[in-house]
Amino acid sequence: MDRLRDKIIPVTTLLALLVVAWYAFAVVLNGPFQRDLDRRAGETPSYTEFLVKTWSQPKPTLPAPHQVAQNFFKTTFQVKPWSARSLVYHSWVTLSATMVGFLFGTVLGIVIAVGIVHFVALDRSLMPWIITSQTIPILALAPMVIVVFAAIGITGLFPKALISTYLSFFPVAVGMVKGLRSPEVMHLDLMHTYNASAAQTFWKLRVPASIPYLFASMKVAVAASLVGAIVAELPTGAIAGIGAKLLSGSYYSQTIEIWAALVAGSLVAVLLVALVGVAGRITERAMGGREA
Amino acid sequence: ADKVTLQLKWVAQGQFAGYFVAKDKGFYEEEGLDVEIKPGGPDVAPEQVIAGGGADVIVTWMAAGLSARDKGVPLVNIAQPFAKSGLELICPKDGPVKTEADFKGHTLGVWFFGNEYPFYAWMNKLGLPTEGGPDGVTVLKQSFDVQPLIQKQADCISVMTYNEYWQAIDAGFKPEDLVVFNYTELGNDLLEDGLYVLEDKLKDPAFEDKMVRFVRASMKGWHYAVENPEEAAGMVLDAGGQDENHQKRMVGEVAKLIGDGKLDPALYERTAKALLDQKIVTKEPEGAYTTAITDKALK
Amino acid sequence: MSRFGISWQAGLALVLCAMAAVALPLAADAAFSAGTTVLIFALIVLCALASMTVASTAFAAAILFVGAHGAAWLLVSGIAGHEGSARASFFLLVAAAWLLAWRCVTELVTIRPKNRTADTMLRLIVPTIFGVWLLLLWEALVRGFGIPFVLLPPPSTIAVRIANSLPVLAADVNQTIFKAVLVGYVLGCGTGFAAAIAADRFIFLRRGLLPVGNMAAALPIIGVAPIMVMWFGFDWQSKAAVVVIMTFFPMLVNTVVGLTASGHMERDLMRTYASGYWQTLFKLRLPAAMPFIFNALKINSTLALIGAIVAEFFGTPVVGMGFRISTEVGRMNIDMVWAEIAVAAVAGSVFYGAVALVERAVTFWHPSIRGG
Amino acid sequence: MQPASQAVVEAKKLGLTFHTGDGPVQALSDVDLTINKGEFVSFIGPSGCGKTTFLRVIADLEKPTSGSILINGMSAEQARQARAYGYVFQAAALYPWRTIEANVALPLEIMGIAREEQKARIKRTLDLVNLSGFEKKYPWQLSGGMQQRASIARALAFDADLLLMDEPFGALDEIVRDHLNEQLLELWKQTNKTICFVTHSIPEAVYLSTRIVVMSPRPGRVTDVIESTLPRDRPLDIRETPEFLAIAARVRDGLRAGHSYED
Amino acid sequence: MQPASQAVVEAKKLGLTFHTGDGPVQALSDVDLTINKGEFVSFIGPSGCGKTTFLRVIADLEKPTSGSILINGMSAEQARQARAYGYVFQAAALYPWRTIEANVALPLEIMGIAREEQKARIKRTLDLVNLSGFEKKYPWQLSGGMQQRASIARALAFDADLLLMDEPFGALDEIVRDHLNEQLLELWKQTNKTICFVTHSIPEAVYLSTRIVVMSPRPGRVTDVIESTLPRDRPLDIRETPEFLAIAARVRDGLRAGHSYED
Ligand SMILES: Nc1ncnc2c1ncn2[C@@H]1O[C@H](COP(=O)(O)OP(=O)(O)OP(=O)(O)O)[C@@H](O)[C@H]1O
Ligand SMILES: Nc1ncnc2c1ncn2[C@@H]1O[C@H](COP(=O)(O)OP(=O)(O)OP(=O)(O)O)[C@@H](O)[C@H]1O
Ligand SMILES: [Mg+2]
Ligand SMILES: [Mg+2]
Repeated sequence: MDRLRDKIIPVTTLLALLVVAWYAFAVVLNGPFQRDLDRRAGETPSYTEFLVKTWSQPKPTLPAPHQVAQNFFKTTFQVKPWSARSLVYHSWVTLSATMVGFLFGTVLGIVIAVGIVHFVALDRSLMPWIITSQTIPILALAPMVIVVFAAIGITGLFPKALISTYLSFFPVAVGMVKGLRSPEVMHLDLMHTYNASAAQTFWKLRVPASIPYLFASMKVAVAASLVGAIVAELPTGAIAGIGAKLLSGSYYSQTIEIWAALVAGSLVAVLLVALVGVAGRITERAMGGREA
Repeated sequence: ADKVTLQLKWVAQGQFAGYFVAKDKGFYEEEGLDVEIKPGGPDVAPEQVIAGGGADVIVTWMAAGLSARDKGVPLVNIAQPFAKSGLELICPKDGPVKTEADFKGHTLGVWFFGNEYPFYAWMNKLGLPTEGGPDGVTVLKQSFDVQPLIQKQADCISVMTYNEYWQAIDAGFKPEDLVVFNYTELGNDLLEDGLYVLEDKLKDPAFEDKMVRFVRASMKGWHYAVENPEEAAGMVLDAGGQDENHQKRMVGEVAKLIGDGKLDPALYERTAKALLDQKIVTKEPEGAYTTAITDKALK
Repeated sequence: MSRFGISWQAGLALVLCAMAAVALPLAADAAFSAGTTVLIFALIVLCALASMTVASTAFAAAILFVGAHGAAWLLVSGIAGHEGSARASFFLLVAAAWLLAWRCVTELVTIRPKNRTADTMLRLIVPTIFGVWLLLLWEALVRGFGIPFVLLPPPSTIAVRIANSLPVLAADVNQTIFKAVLVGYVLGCGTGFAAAIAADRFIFLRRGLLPVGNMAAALPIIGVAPIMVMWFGFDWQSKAAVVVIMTFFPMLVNTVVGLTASGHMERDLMRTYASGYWQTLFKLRLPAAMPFIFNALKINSTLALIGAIVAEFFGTPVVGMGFRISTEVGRMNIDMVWAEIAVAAVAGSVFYGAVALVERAVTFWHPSIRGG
Repeated sequence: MQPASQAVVEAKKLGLTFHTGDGPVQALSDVDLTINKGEFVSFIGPSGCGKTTFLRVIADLEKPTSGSILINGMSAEQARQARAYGYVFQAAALYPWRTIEANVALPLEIMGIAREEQKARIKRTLDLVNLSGFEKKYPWQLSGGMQQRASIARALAFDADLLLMDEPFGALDEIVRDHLNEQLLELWKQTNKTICFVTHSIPEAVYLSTRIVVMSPRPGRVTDVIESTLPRDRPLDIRETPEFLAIAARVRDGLRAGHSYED
Repeated sequence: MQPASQAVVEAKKLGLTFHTGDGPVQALSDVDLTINKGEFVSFIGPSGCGKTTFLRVIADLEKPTSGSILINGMSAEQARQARAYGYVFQAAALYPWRTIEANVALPLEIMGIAREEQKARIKRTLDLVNLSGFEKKYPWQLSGGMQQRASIARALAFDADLLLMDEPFGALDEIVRDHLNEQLLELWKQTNKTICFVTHSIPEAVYLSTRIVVMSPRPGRVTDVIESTLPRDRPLDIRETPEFLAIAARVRDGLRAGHSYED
């Protein structure tokens, strides 16, 4: 896999640059408060002392990378992975809801797209409302959804996955409507001359033609799904999951913990998007795809 | 055992130590109760949860409770563990605000989501408009931490004595660096954490009896927590609380606010009046509390 | 031709009517007079029968339209004030009326009007009927089952609330949409696009930026919003920053994919002209990428709105749609919450519609627009 | 007039106008034409005169805006639904995600033909167009002419009674073209198919057809219909006979009349 | 051998192998060919013999896997960057979002030619291919032949010294073809361009060329190079002269030799 090796250098370079910028930002953002502190304490630290101080505040505005890394390392590797203090545990909780939600969302999105492409009545009546559905601020509804489900005794994975589904079906639906309608007119005409049924045209022409659109939308959808799962974890009382970590971190201004959780969330996201990407590439290769 | 579901106003923390203790130490069990404690969060309105049938009893602030009652959720206060208010407004000493007279033209951080009523009542009393401008104050909807103070986005921010105040201290402010406006000391306090149930359920004697036992056990838990803050903090942590030191301190601070559990009618009147003045409730609330439960429970 | 004969919707509606007749009365208390009850039954049964016998599609649709909505109107207005008293019969009739409306829509979409205005009208009527029924069902269920209004208010009270709070809503829309959303959307889509071009231009960046972009995309708003408030202050700028972050990634991904969408021969053609990178980009690859780019613009138009509103759940001045939603939940003014949601939905749909219109104009050549 | 049972294609006063952004384009006007079972009819005419459009109307891919068309006595739509014809497009229109083999198999899959039979037909038709050995290649791995041949194989595998072919041999060299011309004639004689064939080559049209329809553009219409007097059996060297050359000359004259540039 | 300054295309032992999923395909092998300035060279051969591939190598669209190629004494890449040639593809390759006019304008825009000049050239070349009146149409609104003509116009508007044309007249009828053949010859005589021309029509190849390269497939190679003895001035009826027919016969023989089916 030299493709992988090709990636490592650029990614690390870019990350290194980010880290440097991050340290600089940490000074800029933590600086004013540190100065206030020093002034109240009547100290006048040297320049280097000041730098080090801005990078080692217990509750900094922007924690320095090494602070986040330490916390991340501690909560990932130095505690049992299934304990409530472990980021692995929280990531897993979120990941499972994300995957279930993403699965439902993708299926739902495809089903809706198929309906819209095949039935004029659906195209005309459903599409505007699907769009409307996405303009409803989900975080406003999430608590109500969770409350309603909790009232009828459903808690845990399912309500969270539902929110994920809600966020992730839309990109898939929009992308697939486009993709399923993307075949060349001549290719459709060909099917027409065979008097192919709608199902045959669908499977033999529309589906293969929509594959690039599907995977592009699925990448967006899986990220949206993760956001959904995290958002849905907030009103459940901050018990488990990356969302819960973020929330409890923010109650106590534990910025370092917040950032560690953010890093965990991002890693999960990268993992998911990469998985979708690999699946996409495999599919394309299997379809005789030509190098772009 | 009889099942009771308690919906908290916020996440598991020292603020609710009494209930966790009562559950952990088996006080509920002794009363024949099986209590489930549901933590809340920033977007969970306990009033909504109880209206939806998701809880039997909730912890909320009187102002929010009365407001919900006005909107058609017939909540009734059955006990008031918090006798005093923990709400404060703090400002850095080197900032522009030192006394109430300095508020004019400055930005004040306030919590919303049902926690804003005491602030508006206070400003009402001071005669300060809250729409900004040089003669009024600019209100900032504040997050549940002390960042606005650190970032200097607000000149003063809201804190709870038992929680965010200590975050400010942790962040490097010393007590002498801060100007503190304590709502209780200024006589502006509105009733905070109380226990509320739905009025029609209370008509059922079996439910009433359940609540009597619940309140009794809960207050027992509170008294235990007040006496053993360290141990109580441990139980909070077991229930999902975060940050050990912080929880210990919180239980200690909360202990200072706990009363005998009975509602003080004078405070109730003040709360009701403040809400009426601000037109948060449209009509004088009636039957919004009962002393029947505490009378039976706490002899 | 095949117009005559039993449509399953109308048939089923008749069956439901029969069941409803057995299960009378409609409500436990005196919500419906005998006259109203008879009228409702008559409307549904007669329209269902008539729709199966008249010859013209348009006429049948009109009859169904009147029957379905007349009956629904009587049912919903009758139950108002008697919440929670509805019995099975009530819901059966609601379902029957809904089936007629469904039938009405299926009839309507088969009409191919000759002139343009009639066609546009039809295109508007169909989704409107769908939406009206969404609201009617909501109203009927909430009132019929007597769901507490603090959990879910019926659309009618939301409408009243909207009418009564126009100035507040206007101020919120101004704060959230005209400042945070628009600025954030333009910046987010712009930077996403620029990043995609940069990634396309420099292999090094493409390999590095995409994975890092993925990470940024997943930064959940909940975590980002407070940080943005720290960095950009509590006014709309921080919300715009959140919107930028949310809209960046979809734009990046779609543009990168879109840039590979041009055909091989088309690209070879450009090579034969020794066309420079930028020329190939502007003359071939960007036009070919447009369907993908618009895909992102459309997805982002809704994401931007969600992002801005959610970001306002954190530090804000006391105005804005997100602020209003979170505070009014705390105050148990759920109807106000829904009023804001309704306004958000309308604004979002208009936004999306505008983008879709531009898309039609720009990618007129794409098979999906040309017809396929 | 022939008895209706014999007429495979019957166009009456057929007209078709496209509405484009800058005004209407009359692609066909007043086309009257009857094609009987077993005929081999070639269409020839300047580019843009409506040959493709006429084939598309027969195939129910365009709806005429005036006049009527009947296929086997049915409407064009019914005929399409009865899978009455095979169509070779002017461009190859192969699906890029299918191998050559799978492209040829496409119509067979759609008609639900058994696997074994599919395999046999694919082999036979690919042999016919001389593409054996390329079964597993993807379209973009073939040359232009090979793609066109694959698309011919696809239409032949279909095996319908009516074949509509739009410049099928345009991208092929003379030798292959001769070869395929012979093969096509052979097939036609054996199976008694009806074939509508668009071409630009006058010799090809004369060699293959029983009737040659000459069209002219703006608006597209039929200007001449030439009956061939050649026998059914046609060796390649019939193309040098005076009879053949006479017909070819007549076609050329008809064609030239429809053109605007005469020097 | 000619002096190097004269050679426009110089291929030495050129070979190209494609690597596909199921093994390598040798598209070109051991091609030695020098084309001098002002020559008109036609390539003819069975489909799949590597004609397109050879043109693509000249155009620097494929890299040879062995041997070398020089264009105007430069490498193929340098020549491409110097915009040494115009290319007409086997398929039209028009951009669907541009009108015909704008499609023809494309190379001119890229080369930064002034607006006025662009307009003049577009008008001239569209007239040449008889497409005036269709300037504002989109490609999908044109017939196949018209699209092909638009793509020829695009290459001619470019006005490079070397023209690479891959079956440009494949989709055109005889009359238009004759007309365009004459026009192309005229252009060539006047401008002294060098033209590489792929065709399947033997008469066309003979009529146009100063040299005819016959190729054969598997692996693609040059089997015969025929110098034309026809004069530079060629009226259309030169095609009936014995000299012409003799050359045509030789080409046909060469072509037939490369084919597998002889009956
Ligand atoms: N989809 C369309 N929209 C608008 N005009 C069209 C469309 N299709 C074809 N035309 C026009 O109709 C006329 C006839 O086109 P048609 O494709 O039938 O020509 P043709 O005889 O097949 O030509 P060729 O030999 O070049 O393929 C042309 O003038 C063309 O511009
Ligand atoms: N991209 C490719 N990948 C693999 N094989 C290819 C590719 N392009 C062409 N070939 C193969 O190379 C050989 C020569 O192809 P080329 O396109 O040069 O033929 P041609 O002489 O132009 O034929 P035609 O007259 O049919 O256009 C063919 O066998 C073809 O299958
Ligand atoms: Mg055509
Ligand atoms: Mg070729």
